Amino acid sequence: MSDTVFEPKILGFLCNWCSYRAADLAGIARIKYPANIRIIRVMCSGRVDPTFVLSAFAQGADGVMVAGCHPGECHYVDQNYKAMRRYAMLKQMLAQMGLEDNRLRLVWASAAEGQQLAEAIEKLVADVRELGPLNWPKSWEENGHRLEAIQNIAREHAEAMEVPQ
Amino acid sequence: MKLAYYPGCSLEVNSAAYDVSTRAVADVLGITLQELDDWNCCGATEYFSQDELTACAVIARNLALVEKDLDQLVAPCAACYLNLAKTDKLMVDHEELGKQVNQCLAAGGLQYTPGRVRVRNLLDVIYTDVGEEEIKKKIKKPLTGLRVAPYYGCQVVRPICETDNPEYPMQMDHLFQWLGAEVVDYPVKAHCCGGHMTQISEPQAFEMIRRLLQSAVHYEADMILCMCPMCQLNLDAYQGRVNSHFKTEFKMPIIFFTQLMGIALGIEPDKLDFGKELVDARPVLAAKLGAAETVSV
Amino acid sequence: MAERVGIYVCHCGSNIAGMVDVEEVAKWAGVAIPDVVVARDYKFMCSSLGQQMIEEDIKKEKLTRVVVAACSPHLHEKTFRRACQNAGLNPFLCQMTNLREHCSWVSTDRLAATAKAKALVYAAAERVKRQQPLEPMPVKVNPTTLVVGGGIAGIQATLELADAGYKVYLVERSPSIGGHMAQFDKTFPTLDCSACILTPKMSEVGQHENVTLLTYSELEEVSGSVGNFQVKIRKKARHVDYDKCTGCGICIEKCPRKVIDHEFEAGLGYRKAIYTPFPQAVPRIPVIDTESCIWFTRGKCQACSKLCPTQAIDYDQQDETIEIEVGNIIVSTGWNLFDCTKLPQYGYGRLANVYTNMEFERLCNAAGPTNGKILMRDGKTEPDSVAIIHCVGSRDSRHNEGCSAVCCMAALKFGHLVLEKTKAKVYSFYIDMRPNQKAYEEFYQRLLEEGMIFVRGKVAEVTDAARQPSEEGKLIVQAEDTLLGKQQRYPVDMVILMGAMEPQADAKELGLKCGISCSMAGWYTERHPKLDPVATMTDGLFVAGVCQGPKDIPASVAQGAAAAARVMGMITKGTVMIEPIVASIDEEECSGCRICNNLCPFNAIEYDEEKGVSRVVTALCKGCGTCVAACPAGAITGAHFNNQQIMAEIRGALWDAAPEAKEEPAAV
Amino acid sequence: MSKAKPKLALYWAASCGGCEIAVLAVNEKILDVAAAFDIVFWPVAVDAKVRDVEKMPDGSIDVCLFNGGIRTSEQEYMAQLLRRKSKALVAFGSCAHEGCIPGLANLNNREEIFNTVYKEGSATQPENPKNLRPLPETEVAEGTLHLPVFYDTLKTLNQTVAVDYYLPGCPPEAENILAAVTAIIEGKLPPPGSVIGKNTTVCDECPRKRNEKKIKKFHRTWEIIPDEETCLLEQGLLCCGIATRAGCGALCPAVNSPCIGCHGPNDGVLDFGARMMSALSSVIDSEDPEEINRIIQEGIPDPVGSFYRFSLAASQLRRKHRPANEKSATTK
Repeated sequence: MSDTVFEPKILGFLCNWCSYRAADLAGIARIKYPANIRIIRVMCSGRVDPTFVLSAFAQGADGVMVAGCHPGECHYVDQNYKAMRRYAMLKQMLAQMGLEDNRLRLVWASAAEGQQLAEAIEKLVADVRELGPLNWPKSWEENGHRLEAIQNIAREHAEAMEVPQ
Repeated sequence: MKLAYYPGCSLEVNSAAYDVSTRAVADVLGITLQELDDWNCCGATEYFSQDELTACAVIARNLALVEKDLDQLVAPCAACYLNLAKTDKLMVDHEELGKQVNQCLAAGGLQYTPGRVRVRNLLDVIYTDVGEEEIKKKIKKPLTGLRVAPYYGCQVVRPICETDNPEYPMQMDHLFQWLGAEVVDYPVKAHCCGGHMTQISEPQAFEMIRRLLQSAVHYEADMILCMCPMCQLNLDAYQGRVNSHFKTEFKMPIIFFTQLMGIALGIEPDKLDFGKELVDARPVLAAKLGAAETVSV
Repeated sequence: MAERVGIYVCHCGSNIAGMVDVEEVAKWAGVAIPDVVVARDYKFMCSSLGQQMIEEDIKKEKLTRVVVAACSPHLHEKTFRRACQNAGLNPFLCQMTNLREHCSWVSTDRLAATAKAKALVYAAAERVKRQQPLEPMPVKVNPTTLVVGGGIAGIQATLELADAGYKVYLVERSPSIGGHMAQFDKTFPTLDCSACILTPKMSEVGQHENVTLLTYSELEEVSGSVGNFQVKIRKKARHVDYDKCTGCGICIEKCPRKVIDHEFEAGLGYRKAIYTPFPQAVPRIPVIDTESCIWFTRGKCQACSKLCPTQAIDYDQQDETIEIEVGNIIVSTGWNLFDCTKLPQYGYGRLANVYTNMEFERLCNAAGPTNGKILMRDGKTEPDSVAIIHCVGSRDSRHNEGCSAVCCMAALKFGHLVLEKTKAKVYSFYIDMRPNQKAYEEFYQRLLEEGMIFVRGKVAEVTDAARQPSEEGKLIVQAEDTLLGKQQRYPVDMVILMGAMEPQADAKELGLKCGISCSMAGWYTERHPKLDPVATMTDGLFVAGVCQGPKDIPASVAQGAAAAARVMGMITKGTVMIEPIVASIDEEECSGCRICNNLCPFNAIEYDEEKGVSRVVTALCKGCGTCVAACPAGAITGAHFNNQQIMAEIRGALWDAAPEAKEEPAAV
Repeated sequence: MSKAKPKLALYWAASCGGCEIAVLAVNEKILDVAAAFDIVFWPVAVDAKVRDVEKMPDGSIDVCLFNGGIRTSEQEYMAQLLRRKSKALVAFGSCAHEGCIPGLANLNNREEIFNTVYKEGSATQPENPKNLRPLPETEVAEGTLHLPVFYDTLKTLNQTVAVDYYLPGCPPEAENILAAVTAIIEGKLPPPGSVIGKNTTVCDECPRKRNEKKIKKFHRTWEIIPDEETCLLEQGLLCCGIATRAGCGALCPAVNSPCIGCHGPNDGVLDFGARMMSALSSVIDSEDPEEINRIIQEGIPDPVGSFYRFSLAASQLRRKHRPANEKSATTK
């Protein structure tokens, strides 16, 4: 494990109009960035439900990016401001849950900003790589005594039942 | 209202009238001015042209001296105000500079968090914080019949100008309208007084001073009101030289706006340090405000 | 029943295959992803052969879902949706995933790119299984159109539509149509008389059988959506009966109350308390200015009422709100002049002979207050010298960052008029000359020849503070001539400030009513700055003229006509298809908490007080999904982007991420 | 011979016991329950031993009302046992359903919890001068004594065993219990996996006047006395009624107190807290990131406690993240 480089898995929620097109542009311009990000298209950053972000972390993502049009330039007038507000709330909550600040990022990228988006992805990947794996589901595991203890109870009860009444 | 107070060197000597009248007016308006303990030079214009870090460090020391319970500092002198405000802004805008300045301050056991103290100019404090309503309540002797030319100069309105129009400031105009004076709307009120040109090239400096005096005379002002020791010095002390240079006969009293404001607020003229100006303002005041009892010549 | 998914991985020549092992991805997908029945790779999926392959598979393998792993959906989503439709599969059951722009082209490591491609395909497959068939919705288009704003752009749009045989309502706020153009004297660069070319169009509007003209009226409320808008318009009380008045003008002549005309005459002339803004006004029905009228202010007079031959004066008239139904709306609300007193260093409002450009238009207008004579404020003296200052309030970060586009040419026009009508010297103080349309540069050259003096530099101040006897009594323009590199003082008699064009003060408010957004500068935002310049983000709403951004008369006319053409396209088609990617509220689940009510910039969510539930007006919904994400009860569904679909996509994209904590076998 | 009465079991795991009281709060109707069912196991009220349950054939209990989350090995054992023995296992009350208040301890691990409870300086320390801690195994002369192992993470019932029905509430309201039990008696149960109750939110039952929402400042309950007519949320109070399943009759808003969300979310909602956060942040009335942050920080200092008061253990993240290098506290 220690001899392989940690390759974080990052999920990106990109809005259809600006940031997804910025990612398209990055491709067309052959700008390179790490393959760690997997992009999910939504119509607007305002569609990004905090549930999605939490779900990504709960399913093993090491980092999440939410990207939208620049404030004031939203295709849907001002819905990216709602994304901004949700992000602020989510960050606050996730800090309390022990998530490092650098694992979740909100990025504004216009359809012309392929380069900027690529850089933001690169930065996020680098930052998450530095933090190491998140592996949230591992937080739920109990230590090995759990199974042993239940079996103990089962065994004790079985033994007790064998005592003639 | 309580603010830290930075008098600066001019207000201790040649512009003592500004200091005396500022304190007197502040007292009436209910502004508590708490003078900085052990303040030092603001660096005038020279420090900044020599070395930015040194200048900032010297000036920031004053900011660091502002008591922890105060968050505003008022400096009546225009140069002091600008230097203090500029240093704070530089430290806020340039994090690295802020760190370096604080390293310098640390040598003296001091520390300053950029942006902690809001540096204010005196006119703005009176105009904005005290405000029209309060000021009008405190008028004892309206300045009816007196024609005044507010003169702003440069450093209070440029480059940092939070509340007034930097090209054509109006706060002092409004203030003296509230106080009952006739304010002349003369076009050179934010033009240059010549500054240190008096030391470098007298003819040029005299021409600049002449333009200001000429315009005030043209608009039939009785006196020019200053908010900067440098402006007051140039217009007042060099008026005689200007007259002989241009063969003119200016006899325009140049006083600090706080002095005249003091009269309107009913402060004894003696307590406003009249008579230190070279072109005596008292005869005009006596004539216009009908007031032997107002101003003793 | 389990879905039958087909996966199609495109090589795109070597564009994808060069960095992603597409054969491997396809082979793996066929085995690893549940419900996949076909997984193929192909050189060019978008080729007709590629499409044919998909179509055949749909029929032969009875596919119920299709994933195409190729390029950006912005490029070929339509292609593959069509292919699916050809084979009888609802186009919304096809999902594209972007292996080219988002994977092969941006990656450098073949292994990593292939792994990423697998995750993207897995995500798309999980998503597509939950996609639902959707159908675009047809809506009938009402052939009547509303034009808001009766300047030249609105007039043009109105006439185009009316001449084509369609009914138009033209709403104008002031008592007459005509707009700013009616105030101008000449138009650049041809120097046609503005009134001569405008007034025929105005009267055409006034007389057109297809036009209902609603002047002195305001747009109050817009509801409904493309094809079927309901609009409330408030007709302000004119106090003159529209039907009885013949426009004879006796009332105006006899009205004893004279007031300064700040609107049409820009404060330079007078009008009566009962007035039409100008003699050629359309309609010629006057209005009473109740704030000035002696009867309304002091309860005396009634001269107009007594002398009106048709008893058309009605002091008791009230504002009236009417409701109309239209299919499309063209907004052409124009602009406002920058308040030049905001630049006190130029002395406007303080120095008598400093004029704004609109004042000067009136000053040199033959029908204006000086009968076209260029005179100073005293009304007698001709100026010996005139300074024209460009970019007053425009190209200025403190006021309007943008360029007002017309002032260079208007300044040249003024220069020409001054040179033509007086013996004065004319200076132009400019930052850059921008005569950038047909025959504009030639006009500039003409003015150079005519002797207009051009000084490149921004003016520092305009003052009356003379320094030399030669400056006494003059306005001195202080500016740096940047071509000479010198500060200069120019004593002149008259100064004209070329004030910036600004959005109407209530542009944002009107935009909100209709669902048009404003740029940072306050101009209405078009759907696309290059390719869709008169449409807006709200279907059925179009913009024309300066309200969309500063422009000159020809450009405004062109936009007016363009907007009309777009509307005619809609009318001719008869129905519009509405995208099915919209939100909907399950009324059973909605508890009427009203969280969503305020979230829609298109006003697509309405609240039913009676039932206590919120509802999405499908035709207004743009499908952004913000309300879907915000609904605390999970009662709003976003078609094609619903929670199940996106959650499945997340699950698929993370198929290889840390597995869930292993549950040990039960011990009991 | 008359038809045998259906067999009923009740059990209490990690919870406060309020749910047990709630069963009794059906008042005299309890007699109907007693008459209709054969109560085979109910440690609080009926004398039956675990051993008796163990002896029952699998699936012989018709309905088991299980309240409380799973915090110890013993509770897990009981959950597994009752699952095996019962035809219908009902997660009864918020603790079994969503983890409830005990689930908020998922912001800490066992070590931190024990420190709070047993360490020097803690409230209970005077009773525990030697700083003793419960150990799973203690050797005494007679042999080894066992205590249940205390887990790091509290789990909900369905994170431990399969659950057939959920009866929400902290505790479930008497009339809802009765309705559920009646449904069981009459065999009119909803499809397995359902939450028994309505599928609207508390707003549906709340008579307050609601308007479009814009929030400039969140208040904590002690900061203001809210107007009794208008929506509490519009007054800046963190009312969870917008996201909380109806069924209680809007009890809390009726006494001028904001809903705290004990019934959990509606059907199809995966994460109660995420829904609350999304809804509330959407209506914050600001477009300035700094102001937004200030509004949130000043008004909602404890977002997890505010939005996941009842549902942290059932949320997608379930607990505070434990870094890989954190000592998984062994109890040896």
